[in-house]
Amino acid sequence: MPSIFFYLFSAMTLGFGLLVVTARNPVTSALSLAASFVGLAALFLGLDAYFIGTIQILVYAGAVMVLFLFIIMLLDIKAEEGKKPNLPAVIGGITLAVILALQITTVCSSFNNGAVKIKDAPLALQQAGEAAKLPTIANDLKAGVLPDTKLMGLTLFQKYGFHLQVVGLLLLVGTVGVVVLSKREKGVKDA
Amino acid sequence: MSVFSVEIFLVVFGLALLCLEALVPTLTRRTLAGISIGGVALALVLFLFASKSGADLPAFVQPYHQLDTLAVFYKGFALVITLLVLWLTVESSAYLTKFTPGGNFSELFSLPILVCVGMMWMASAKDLITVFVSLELVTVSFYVLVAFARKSNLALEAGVKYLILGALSTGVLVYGIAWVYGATGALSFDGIGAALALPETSRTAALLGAAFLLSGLGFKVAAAPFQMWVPDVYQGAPIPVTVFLSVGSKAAGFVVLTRTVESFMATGSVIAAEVQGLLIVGGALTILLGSLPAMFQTSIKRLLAYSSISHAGYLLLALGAGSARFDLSSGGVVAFYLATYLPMTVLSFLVLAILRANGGGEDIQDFRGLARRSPVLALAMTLSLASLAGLPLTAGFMGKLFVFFGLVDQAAWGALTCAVIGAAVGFYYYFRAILVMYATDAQTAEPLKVATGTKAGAIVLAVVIVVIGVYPKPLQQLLAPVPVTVVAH
Amino acid sequence: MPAQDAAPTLPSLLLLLPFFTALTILLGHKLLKNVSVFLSVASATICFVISVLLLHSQDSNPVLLPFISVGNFKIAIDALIDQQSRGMMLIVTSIGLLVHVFSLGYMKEDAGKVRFFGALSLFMFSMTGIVLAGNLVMMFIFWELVGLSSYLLIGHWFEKASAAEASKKAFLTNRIGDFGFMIGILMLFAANHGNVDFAGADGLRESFASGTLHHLAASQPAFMIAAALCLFMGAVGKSAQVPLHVWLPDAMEGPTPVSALIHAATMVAAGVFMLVRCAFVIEASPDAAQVIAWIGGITALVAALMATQQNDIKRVLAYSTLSQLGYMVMAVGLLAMQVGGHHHEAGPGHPAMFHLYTHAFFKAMLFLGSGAIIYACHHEQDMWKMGGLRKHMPVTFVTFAIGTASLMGIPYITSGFWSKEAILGLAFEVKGGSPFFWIGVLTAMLTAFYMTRLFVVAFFGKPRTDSAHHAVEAPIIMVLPLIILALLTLGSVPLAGLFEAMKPTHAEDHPTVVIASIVALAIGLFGGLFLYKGKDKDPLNIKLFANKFYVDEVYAVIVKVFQDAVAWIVAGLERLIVDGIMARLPAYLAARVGSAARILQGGHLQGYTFLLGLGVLLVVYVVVFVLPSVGH
Amino acid sequence: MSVLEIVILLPIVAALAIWLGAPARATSVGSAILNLLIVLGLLFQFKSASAGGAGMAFESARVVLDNPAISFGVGADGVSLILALLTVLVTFAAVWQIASDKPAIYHIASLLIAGGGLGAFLSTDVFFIYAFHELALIPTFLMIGLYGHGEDSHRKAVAWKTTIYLGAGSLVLLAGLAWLVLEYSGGQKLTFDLNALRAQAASTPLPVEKQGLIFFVLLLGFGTLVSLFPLHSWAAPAYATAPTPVAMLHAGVLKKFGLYGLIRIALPLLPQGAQVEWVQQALLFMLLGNILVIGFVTIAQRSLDQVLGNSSVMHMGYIFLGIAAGTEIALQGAVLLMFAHGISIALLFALAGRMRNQLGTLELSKLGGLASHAPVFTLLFAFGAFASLGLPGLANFAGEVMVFLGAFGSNGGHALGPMQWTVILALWGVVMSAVYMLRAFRDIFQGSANAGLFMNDPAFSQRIPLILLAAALLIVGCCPWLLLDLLKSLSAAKVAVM
Amino acid sequence: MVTLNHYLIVSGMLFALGLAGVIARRNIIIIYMCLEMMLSAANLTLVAFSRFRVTDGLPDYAAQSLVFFTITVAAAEVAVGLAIIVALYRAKQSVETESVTKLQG
Repeated sequence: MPSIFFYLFSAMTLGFGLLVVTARNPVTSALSLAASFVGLAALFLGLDAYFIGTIQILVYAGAVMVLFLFIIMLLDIKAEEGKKPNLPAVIGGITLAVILALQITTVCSSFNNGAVKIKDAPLALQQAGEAAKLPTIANDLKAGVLPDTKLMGLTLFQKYGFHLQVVGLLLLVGTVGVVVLSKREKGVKDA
Repeated sequence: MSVFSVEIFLVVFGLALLCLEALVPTLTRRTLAGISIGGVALALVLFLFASKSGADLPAFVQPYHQLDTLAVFYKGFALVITLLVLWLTVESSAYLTKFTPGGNFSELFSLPILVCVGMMWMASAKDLITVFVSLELVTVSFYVLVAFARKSNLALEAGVKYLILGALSTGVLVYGIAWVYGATGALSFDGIGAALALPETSRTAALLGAAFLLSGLGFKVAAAPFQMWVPDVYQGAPIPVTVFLSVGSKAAGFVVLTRTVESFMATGSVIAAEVQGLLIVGGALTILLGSLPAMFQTSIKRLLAYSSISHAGYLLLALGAGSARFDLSSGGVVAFYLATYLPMTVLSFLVLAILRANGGGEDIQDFRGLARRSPVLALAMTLSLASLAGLPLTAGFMGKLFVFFGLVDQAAWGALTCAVIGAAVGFYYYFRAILVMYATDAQTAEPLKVATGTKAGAIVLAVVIVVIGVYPKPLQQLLAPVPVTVVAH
Repeated sequence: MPAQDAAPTLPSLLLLLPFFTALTILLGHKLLKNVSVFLSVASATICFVISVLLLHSQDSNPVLLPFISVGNFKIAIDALIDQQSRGMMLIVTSIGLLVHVFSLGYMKEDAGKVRFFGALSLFMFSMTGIVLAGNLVMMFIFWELVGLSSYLLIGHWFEKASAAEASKKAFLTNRIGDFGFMIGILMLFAANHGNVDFAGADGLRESFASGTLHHLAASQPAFMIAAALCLFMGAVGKSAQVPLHVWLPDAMEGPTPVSALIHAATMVAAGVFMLVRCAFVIEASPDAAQVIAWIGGITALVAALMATQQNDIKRVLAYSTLSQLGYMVMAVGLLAMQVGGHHHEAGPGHPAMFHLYTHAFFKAMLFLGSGAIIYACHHEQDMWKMGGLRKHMPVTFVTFAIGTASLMGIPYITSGFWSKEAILGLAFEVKGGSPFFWIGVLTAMLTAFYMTRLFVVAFFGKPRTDSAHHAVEAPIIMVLPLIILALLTLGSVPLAGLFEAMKPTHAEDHPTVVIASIVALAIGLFGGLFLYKGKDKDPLNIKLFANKFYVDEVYAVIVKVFQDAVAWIVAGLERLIVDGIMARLPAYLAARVGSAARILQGGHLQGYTFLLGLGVLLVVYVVVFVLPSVGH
Repeated sequence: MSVLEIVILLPIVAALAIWLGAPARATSVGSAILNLLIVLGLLFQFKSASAGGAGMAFESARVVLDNPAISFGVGADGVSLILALLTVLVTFAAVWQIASDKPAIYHIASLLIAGGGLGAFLSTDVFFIYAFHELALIPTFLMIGLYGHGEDSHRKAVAWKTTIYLGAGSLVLLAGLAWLVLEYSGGQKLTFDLNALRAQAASTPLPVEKQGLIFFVLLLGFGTLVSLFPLHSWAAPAYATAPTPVAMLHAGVLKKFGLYGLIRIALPLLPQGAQVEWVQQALLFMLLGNILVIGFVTIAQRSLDQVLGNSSVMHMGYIFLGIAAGTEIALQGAVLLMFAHGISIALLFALAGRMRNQLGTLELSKLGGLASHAPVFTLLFAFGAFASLGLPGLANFAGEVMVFLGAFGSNGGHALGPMQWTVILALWGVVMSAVYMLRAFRDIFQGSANAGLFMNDPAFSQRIPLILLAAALLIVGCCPWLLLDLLKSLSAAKVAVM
Repeated sequence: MVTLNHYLIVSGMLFALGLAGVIARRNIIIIYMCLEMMLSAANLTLVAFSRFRVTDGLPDYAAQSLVFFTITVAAAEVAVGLAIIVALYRAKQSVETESVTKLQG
């Protein structure tokens, strides 16, 4: 995608991210987190990771954010108006963040592969050999479109089927955990 | 029958147990405990046969799992510790009944089994994706387990702290994986090792990735400077969970760390020296940060937490300063050390649990007069503390000996000094507990009510400690580099 | 040879009999009360008989018992039988026997009688050991053992604080001497390649005559001087020479028979005996000999001066003993000077030994006499509280007179005269010996003076106290030894004929010497008579002498400083510095760091997250930016 | 199961039995006597069993680990046998004199310390030599911390100081041993077996400088356990505070472990190590600290337990002198001295303990005139006291004189090097020990009895162990060759210089 | 023209931003959001790398599947985490970090 969009969406991501960190009101934070994630999703698309981008929007900007908002509402958490922010923590956070960013940037600057322009790493769809077994995928490739989702699915279910099961187990454990942690004591009503 | 089928059996068994306790409310806790312990014990037996049989893994997991000596050892380790944890859960049921809503903690008999599976998969994982998913299976379950007794504010607080810091460390871990992948283009340990040996691999990028990755893992194994969560979480969590964390989770963390470090320090790796340096420096620091504050602790649980930090330090040193001079690779030494660490930790927590069950607290002073109240337990506890302190003729010494060998062999004098200081300070805080146990001015001298089975278990653990201490050969052979899965096909 | 076969049995009997007697008494004194007393006396008698038998045996050096043997290095308990040891043995056993007998009476009512006799036997054993010793280490062993027995006997009445202190003082002073003695032994041991025997092919004597040490003495005179003086230091302690003389007068706290046997006749003479045994060492280094002679001379003079102002009858005798020992030591030094580096056959007729013999008899008798007096006067020792005793105790009077005469050296009839002449003559002959000669003469005069004083004050005039008034002659068992000793004193010159060791060396004596000594005697004698005839209190009063030149006071200060001040300071510093640095500082640091590290565990989630982040940054910093530059 | 294994395990098993309820006194005394008899039996067989006393005897080994090769190997040469004899003698005396009203842990601790000592002395594997010594750490700690003299805070402090000091020392030692084993593994697999290590040392000796370094590390480690100046500040308070049996066993037996280690491990494996100039001079400096500094410190003490505690620190200096000299005579003297000092100090501590029980104080100023009440007691004490001030005829003298002779003659001839001057200064220490011992003896036993201080002689049954110790002093003192005959192995150890 | 570094730097900054929030905020829910931000930053890095490592003409989907798993796991974590936070709120009536400072030392 044109670099203008890249800058736009990165600005969006980072800007809303900043808002998440700074907003006094949790609801604001949650919403701006969603926005930031949308920007992130756009960046994913820019990297030709259409499936991941979609997932990002669906799962994160969608489900997870709703979950957050729901909890915020449920516990109806007030904005931190009265309290002034914990100053040392703020200062510490900022310093660390700055230093970290600097460190990463330095590394990037010395990272020779990092200078590769995106057009120098073209997707040569024709010569996609191994992956192009499935007829549909083969067709898409001939048509010169990246069958991202199909390839993703192929990888997931062919290569990482086992891991998929593990993650499923994980989600189950998560569910059980949530039940265990939030079930109320029988009879007892707690505020 | 292959080891993998044992794992599948455990998964099914765990899920079945979940359903069972959900669907059959009449099921008493005793039977539930019986079933789960029985199941895991069965799994352990099956596992022993499977590992002996030398049957290989099914083809479809072979790309992601290996069955080398370490893997087999750690899988067995996970099973054993799970078994012990379930037992401890039974022992500390009084506490759990008190602090769980409705006194219902039946999930504590099923979740550990799934955690166990996760650990077993971590033990044999061949690439970072497998590591990540199984690691997260373990971690997420631990979020639940730590906060399980949520009617106790401490447990809840521990849960929150573990959640936030754990999630943070996960983020660091993933970021590290990302960079390692970026630098090497590989996600499997072999691939990483191979790529690191190539000249064109970017050193700085690899180093950045390694730094983040090791930090993330360091958190799991309670290595400085990521140890700060350990005392709080160990103290707050229920005893069985604490044991599970300090032995099981630590072991799982170390097997991954071992694999990672082995790939980072593969022959010709461009970052080997840095990684080794980091391990040695971090190990020394961990020992100091673990043992020095321990001198001031009054809660046995917190004390043991700090001790587990300093032991993590020794483990890191073992990993970093392995010596090629004896039949144990540095990973082997780590495994050996953990094997010695298991019985002593479990034993000391067991005694603590028994005291709690008899109305005691977790303060050192609650051990006062134990020698009178139950000579056997006092002797067992003395042994385990001596072993933790690393006195010869107990299991704890052998591990320390190997570490010392490694350090001397690598001429890492600074780290050696720290190790000596840590051990010397250790004499102080472990012996404090011993002194209290034998003190004559106990308020209560009435004998402890200890079930025979419990007592027997304690004795067995004590015996194990001594046996490993005077006859380490079998254990060492278990870890000898020759793979267990020889021939067979 | 038959002599060799015969030899081991007799000496070993001589050595071990008293030992086992002592041991028996030690262990079984509860069971066999007075039996043990007679055991002790019996063993003394047997020993006497044996040493008489030995008189005519040939020289030999049999090994009695093994002691230490490592590789080629051997030290055994052996017996060196030669003229010197034969003579000394006779003195020791004969006087020992007499003292045993005397003690039967003297210690009759004493509660610790058994213990006393046990210690006596122990002493006999140790003394025999010294005399027989065939090597330096063995001599050192028994050297210390006589120290022990003297310690026990001085402290016999240990409830008395003064006795306890005196015994301690004696032992410690001797220890200081032995310190030097041991160094001397070590030096000879090292220089002679691990052989410290006297006799034998590569023994010391040969080695000095022609072997290694002979050359060493030539090449390394300093080493030899040091060795000789170190050995001498042992003698200084044992024979109570200046500056280690302070213990002997205090030793009079012990029962009088002990003073007679140990602190007059035998043990104190052991120093001289040892010096003569090791004469070859001293002779190898003339400078050392000079020093030794001076020490001896000074002791002789100073002690005599002190004696003139003592009132305790036993102390007078003690100081006279000191001064006579000074004579002997001086003689040793002088003879070595005369030999002047050239080796010569030591032993027969050494003037020092000669004086030792004669002195042993008459001084023992004087002490026993004083013992009889004290016994008679109900343990009164101040001579000014006596007087007129010649009527009450005639026998004692006569014998004491003989002893005094001999000590003064009444010409031609007393043994003391001959031996003193021998020494004075030697001093006269030796090149550069004139100062010693005059010291000798002066000492002789003083001797005559203070003995007259003692004699006059104690036996003439009227009884000054009623304890003296009611004094009666001691029982026969105590008088008998006196008589025998008196005979020996008179006869000890003719007796000398019995075996060469006692024969005076140089036949003719210079008229100057004789005249000088006679004049000295006369001055002293008449001066004493003139001053003290019929006096009730001491006309002259010289604080300096009465207070023994204040030596004890000075020593007391030194000891106090070292035992208390220095020790206290060192102890304080040790606690402060060593314990501080090695123990308390590390503990403190550990605690500090530990509690500092606890602050990290503040319990605040934000703090933890911050630390975690910081940790990550640090790790990144170290790994990415530090270690690569450090390299390996 | 070899006889030495029985000797080692007997006390430990007995201790366990008592902990699990066996009659304390009967069990401990019984096992002690049994052990005493066995060891005496071994002494008589030794010559025939060990090729005329030159080699090892009664050897046997059980492999415990392959690489690093560790095996529970036992065996005895003269040195270990003499120290084993010391151990069983002192153990017998120690457990016998434990009063019947004391808790069982007194017996348990004593037996464990004894077992540790025996194990350390009779093992032929560096690992177990080290390991068994540590067995005594906890019992000592507990006994001092719980049943020590003085008020609670004081004894706890002392217990901590002792334990951590010893613990740290043994850790340094462990590092040193690890280094040693690594250096001598000669490329192939590591071994802790002493004989194998000796073979290595003989075939491929290390460069002298490295030998010096390792020896120094070992010296620091072992030295701490033997209270080598300036690493000694744990010892005196520990012995002054510890309950009588522990004081007897620790000062008498266990303390000798460090010296044993130096003689048995350091000297044979690093023959030139001790002779490297800077090492030797450091050692000489330290041991003079022991003798002179601590000598003064001892003189400054005003209470018997302190005097004894410090004196036992001081006397270590002579043994170190023997080790520093490294000549055959000096070394054998050092071993003799170890035995002698063990017996004498144990005897003295036993008597001091009895005095403390009967009189309630050990302040010299408060005591006096006991000789008239308790002649036998006085006699026994005199044996101990005069032995420790080096009186001929009692065991210590033979050892000391051999050390002095051997050290002084170590470079042969007549040169007065640092070693010779050290010997001369050390000799002055003999005078010092006479000073404090005689003062103590005079203050306690001589003079007039203080009012209210009455103590009687021990009953005959209680005398037995004490008389045994005194007899040992006398016999060895008169016939040191009895023990020296067993020490051929030392001369075989090729450490002789002269 | 955009290079890999652009993405890396953006992700790095996002990661740092998240860390800053985690440290600076006292509201545990917001802390948790920031954690999610950090995870996503990591994901961005992964995707970027996978995109720039073209193997036979296609991006490396192994890395992308890791991203997929990360997202899933993150979701599970969020669920459990929020449950715990709810439990905390029930017990303490607060989701501020100040409410969890009992365990210390």
